[in-house]
Amino acid sequence: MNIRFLFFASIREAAKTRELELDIPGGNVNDALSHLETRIPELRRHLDRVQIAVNEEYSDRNRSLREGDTVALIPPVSGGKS
Amino acid sequence: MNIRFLFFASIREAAKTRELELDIPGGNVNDALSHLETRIPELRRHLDRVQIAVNEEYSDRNRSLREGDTVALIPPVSGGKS
Amino acid sequence: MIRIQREDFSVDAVIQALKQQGMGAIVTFTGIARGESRDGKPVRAVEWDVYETMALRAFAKIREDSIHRFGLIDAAIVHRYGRQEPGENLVLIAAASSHRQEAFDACQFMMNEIKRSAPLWKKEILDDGEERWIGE
Amino acid sequence: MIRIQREDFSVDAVIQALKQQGMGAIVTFTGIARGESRDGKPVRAVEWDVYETMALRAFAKIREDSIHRFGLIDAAIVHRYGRQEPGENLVLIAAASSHRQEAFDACQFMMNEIKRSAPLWKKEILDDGEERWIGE
Repeated sequence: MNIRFLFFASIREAAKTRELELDIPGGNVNDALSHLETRIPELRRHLDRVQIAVNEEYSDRNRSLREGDTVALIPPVSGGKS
Repeated sequence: MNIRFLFFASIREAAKTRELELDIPGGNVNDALSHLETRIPELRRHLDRVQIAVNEEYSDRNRSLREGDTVALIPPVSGGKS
Repeated sequence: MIRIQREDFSVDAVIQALKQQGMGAIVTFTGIARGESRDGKPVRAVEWDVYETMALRAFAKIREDSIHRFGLIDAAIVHRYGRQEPGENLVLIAAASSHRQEAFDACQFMMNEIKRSAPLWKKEILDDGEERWIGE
Repeated sequence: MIRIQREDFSVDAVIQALKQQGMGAIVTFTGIARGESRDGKPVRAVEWDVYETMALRAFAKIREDSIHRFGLIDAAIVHRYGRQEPGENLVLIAAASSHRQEAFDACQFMMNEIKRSAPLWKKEILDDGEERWIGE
């Protein structure tokens, strides 16, 4: 099934792209991330520190994915004081 | 000596003028206010609730006045929430 | 910046005038004429009386105290006098600092101090024609 | 009003857009690009990355929560993306209410919530060419 990945900030820079579509055999978010890090090894060291959003909703990594889902890798937000 | 009185808000409306110059024989603020209330009896009931400023500085009523002093009658400010 | 003026003000212009190196936060408070009194009566307009020279002096002191107390980079107070109808701007307070907490705290402090101590008086003119000085 | 935009904003225009009957107070927070980093290094510019659809949804929720929680009449969030140099506006929060305390509290709450939870990322570009994502 087709999954669309979105990358932001440092993750986008590591991936060298803002988005990527992968055709993977199915499974949950964790499975999809395994396929992703095979395709873009530079992301491996970032995967533990990102939050995941599926179709614009924060999600845990056991969530099953469906054809056409969008998986966003969300690094920590800037926080702090402005 | 010449004393210039200034009136604001409800005091101005009671006095029907914004300012008034009186030639009085001298003394302190209390003495000047006595002359003022003789001249404008409508102010009498207001005098207890005003603060006094002499030459733009808040002042007590025992302060001695000098030729040319400006005595402002300051009603309570609006306060409250906006 | 300290102003007592009849005409309306621009918040953008005041912010622009305050901007200096090192600023990260500007908090503004705009007071607006309300169409209803505290006791729920319709208000046609408000009118301000002001002891201008003393009020300018009070504003200057409040501004300087706030800059010192909260470590602001700059601050502004602009107050209108004359007559305003509901929806019109009355007063603008602006506090500018490196980080935002100080600007929020200072802006509130300045407005409280102005309300408490500056020689300005607001008259409400009600729809039924009644006029009353607020706070007296 | 909720906006994520590249171009600058006008505080006056946002205030004008919020104005409604019953308002007595509008508090705004403007965040400005600083020329110095937290650790004291000169900053040439900041650049924002944003997950726009999720950030708009987060802003809408923060705005609605704040209106409800503080009894606001209306509120606005405008955030720029792209690149800004020191002194340029970054973000505008506005809270409008009948009386001022609620507007101050809500404006701070909204900015804290945005910082805490909206998917926006700020990169500092230092004078020496170093680039770093803040908060990561």
